[in-house]
Amino acid sequence: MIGERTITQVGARALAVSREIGGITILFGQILRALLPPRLDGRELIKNLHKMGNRSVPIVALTAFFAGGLMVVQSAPFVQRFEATSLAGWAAGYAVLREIGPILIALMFSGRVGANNTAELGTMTVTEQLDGLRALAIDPIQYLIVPRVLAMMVMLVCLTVIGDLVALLGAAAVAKAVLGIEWGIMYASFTENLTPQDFLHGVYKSCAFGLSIAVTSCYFGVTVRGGAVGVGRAVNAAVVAAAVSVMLLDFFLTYLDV
Amino acid sequence: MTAVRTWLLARVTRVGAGTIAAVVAARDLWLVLVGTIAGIWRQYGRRGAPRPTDDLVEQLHVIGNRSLLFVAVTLGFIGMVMIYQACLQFSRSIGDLSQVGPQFVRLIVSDFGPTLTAMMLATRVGAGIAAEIGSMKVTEQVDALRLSGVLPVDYLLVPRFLASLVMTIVLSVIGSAIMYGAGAVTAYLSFGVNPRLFVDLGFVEPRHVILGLLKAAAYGAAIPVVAGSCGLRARGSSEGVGWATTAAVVGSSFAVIAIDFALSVGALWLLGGDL
Amino acid sequence: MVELRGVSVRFDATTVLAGVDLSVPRGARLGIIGPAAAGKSVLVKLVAGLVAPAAGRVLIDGVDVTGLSEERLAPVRARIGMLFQNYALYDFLTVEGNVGFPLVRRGEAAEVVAARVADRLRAVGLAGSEGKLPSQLSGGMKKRVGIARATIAAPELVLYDEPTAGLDPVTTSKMYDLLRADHDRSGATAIAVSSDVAALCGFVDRVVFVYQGRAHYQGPAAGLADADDPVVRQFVRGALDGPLVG
Amino acid sequence: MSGGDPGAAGLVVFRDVHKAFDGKPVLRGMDLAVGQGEILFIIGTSGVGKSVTIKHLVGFLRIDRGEIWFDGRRVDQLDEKGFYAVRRRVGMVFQNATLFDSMTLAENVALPLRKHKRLRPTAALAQAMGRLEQVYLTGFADRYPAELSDGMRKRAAIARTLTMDPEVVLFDEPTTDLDPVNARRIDRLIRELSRDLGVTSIVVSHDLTAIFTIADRVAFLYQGRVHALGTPDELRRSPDPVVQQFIGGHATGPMETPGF
Repeated sequence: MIGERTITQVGARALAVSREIGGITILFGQILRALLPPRLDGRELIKNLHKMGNRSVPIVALTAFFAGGLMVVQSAPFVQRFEATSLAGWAAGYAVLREIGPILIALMFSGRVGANNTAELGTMTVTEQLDGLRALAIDPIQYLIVPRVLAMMVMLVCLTVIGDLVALLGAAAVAKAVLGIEWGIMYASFTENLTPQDFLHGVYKSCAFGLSIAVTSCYFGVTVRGGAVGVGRAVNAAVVAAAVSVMLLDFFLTYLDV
Repeated sequence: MTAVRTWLLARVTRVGAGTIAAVVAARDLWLVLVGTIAGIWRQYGRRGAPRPTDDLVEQLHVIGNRSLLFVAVTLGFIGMVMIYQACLQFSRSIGDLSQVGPQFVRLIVSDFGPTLTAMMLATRVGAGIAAEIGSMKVTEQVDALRLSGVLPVDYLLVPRFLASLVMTIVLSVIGSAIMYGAGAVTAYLSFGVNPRLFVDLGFVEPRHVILGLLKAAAYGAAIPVVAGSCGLRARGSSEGVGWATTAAVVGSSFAVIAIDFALSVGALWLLGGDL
Repeated sequence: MVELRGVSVRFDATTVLAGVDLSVPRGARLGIIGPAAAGKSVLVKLVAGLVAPAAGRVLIDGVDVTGLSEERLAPVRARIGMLFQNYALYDFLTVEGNVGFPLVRRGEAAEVVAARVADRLRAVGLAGSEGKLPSQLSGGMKKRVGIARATIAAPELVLYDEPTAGLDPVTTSKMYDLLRADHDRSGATAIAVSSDVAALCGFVDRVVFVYQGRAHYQGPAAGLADADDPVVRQFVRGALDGPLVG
Repeated sequence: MSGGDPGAAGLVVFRDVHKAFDGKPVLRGMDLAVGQGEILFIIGTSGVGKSVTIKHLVGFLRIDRGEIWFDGRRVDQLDEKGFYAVRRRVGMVFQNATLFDSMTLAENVALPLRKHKRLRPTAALAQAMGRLEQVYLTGFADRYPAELSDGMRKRAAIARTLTMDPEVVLFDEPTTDLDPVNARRIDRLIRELSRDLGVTSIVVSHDLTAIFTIADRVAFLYQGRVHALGTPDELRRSPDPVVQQFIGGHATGPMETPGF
């Protein structure tokens, strides 16, 4: 039995979600408008590029290494059963470059950089630093948000490229350690089976992931209410929204691509 | 020369500081894990001890029921995408799509289902636990608990730990099923693979199921411990809570990947090609 | 009742307190004043065992409580109540749940708890707010709920960390009226930290001036503006010129 | 409505301002005019709408009904962009200073110079140092806000606001929760702004010492309206029991205290 209360709850939830989607869309529009004419605060951009990029290289590299290795482990039964060592390189490279790599790296990036960005903006919001900017007649969107969004897009693409290389390295290392496949064979397997399209597919996805992570994390940051508790909740909401949007975008981009 | 030396010194100092921080974090994790297990014993092991069943039920609801939709949506979409990509590749290289379903379900059961579910829970549940406990820490609510003679780990972490352990397993099963179902629909609609061919559990052996459940249990235990220790380490005010929540997302996501890697390699080593 | 002997506290590399000696007899009301970040809040948290000293001893009723485990501290803490600076109300519990929490965790019967909660809420003038959540209360109301929770278990010692921060003069003096009435009735020892020196001195009978990590000055609360210590005099009067650093 | 030009009545004019939050009225027909160069204190109990009042002037909150005039122009109907012009002339110092955590004091103060006066970073920093000197913070230019006391942060925030050469500065509880010495330091600064730079100050406060030391006029806000208005001496002599209770800080009296 579905009670009246359940329906009310579902309705309220749906309303809340659509309000948030609407808010994110509006923020996206404001960001686009702030880019015309492009008056960028160069200092903020460089600072954010440095901070966001540098900080996430280790965690992204580790994630990518494990992801590459895992794919080899998962394909091991095939490889051993059919003695198709060349398949190992293909499976690893393919899964890593096109799907697992970009998604896992985007999720880690959302946790490391996106969440951090939400926390930072959220803290600025609850301590009225954003109003402080407005009181100085400085537009927070132009000054704070736009550089962050650009930095996050650029950095996720860079990190995905780095991550792809590390993941292939991880795949080769695990193949050598677990399956005893020589480096050379793996390398040959990669070059034979992987096309630039596989690589590009992952990279252009990561561009879209970066944009959606950036906009959602900024949105939840600037809409924080209610002090320290609010900041925690906002970060939580931001990573959840980023995960959903990454999965949805992945779905649509995969179908559009072919 | 001096420039090089200063640079080197700075590097070494940074590595040293990083190592110390890592050791402190590891010690905290260990203490929280031990404390939680001791807390379970204190509350559920001894006869006559107060058992906060209300808290446990509430956490089961928060961690389980409230994550259901999120897990279902994300795993459904990723299932569709993975099958689409796999079918595309199989049709290009081998041309035989009958093997996609049976192989895919083996992978879901032993790895993708629990791992991707846990990755999602690491963001939702991990961040949630850290945000809650972290904001209680910085608003002195944890101190108020201590002053009332309540151990924060017992009161805050034990119910979340138990709930996460149970619910990660349950959600992994549900998530796997949804992923498989979504994959079957995609294979049928996009590549015309007969669902009867696709839904074939022939390759799934009990050991795959055991491995999957084992992984789910390990993730379910790791997420609240990582997130809880981050929350309890929060200091300052809102930026402290932000830090704790961020650290929890990264820490618990990474824990999932590391555990997955360790258990997968371990299983492969134990079982060889039969994994 | 409370005695600190050469207590030092360090957070990471910064020394907050460096050798504080302090003695509070039973039934006394002590005020702690001093410049911002002088370690006033840390001092009350030391007494409650919430902060561990790097050196020195904390004695409560002659018993050394330094370095006791949380479980061993519990019986000591059962005799202490504390109003936290940010109220520290449990945001997931109602006013009733918050006030009754210390009793519930001690396993008191529900009727006893309910009766005590009603009694305490009446005493702080909040009867009828039992079902509200902390987020629905004003700052002054939260502080009073905090006081009700701190005093529900009839503590022998109550610690107040900034009981009037952010309140206007009228509300401030209402708050101290309430504390005065409460302590006159219960006879409990009080230690209060506040940056509103004038208002605080109407409640406490002695003050400690914490300055540069030490208990720089101790004396009666009355006539503080004419104290023989020049730093205290400058601080209390709010004079711009003088020996006070920071 | 009434005839005549409301802007003539003062530099800043609030006329019949109403504001409610979630259906709960806070301001109920507030009228207030602030003259050029004066230090006007808005006082009253917590939750009476003091901060709300000044936030309307710079567009952080929107009034429900009424008019707000600044320098002969009506501002309450402006959009966010229109308010940027007002904010260049009306500075605001927030209760918790709102310095940017990631910048040193000097960088904080230099930010508006870089953004509005298009100064090069080095020139902006040099000017910022001058402003910091004005608020007695010369030695702390390279510190981060987290390393300083509340009082210092508030002074730095005042310096940052001054870089815009504002005609009006709004202070939201500038001395609340500061120790007596730091509170008097802020008082001295506000006085100097008015005396040396001719700045109009609107100060929201319930610090009685500050009111009786530096205020030119005091507006006592009660029940959503300006209940009493006059110089500190006039207020002290006021026969009104509510005013007497507030400025005496008495616990008992006819006054309603929604914040308690």
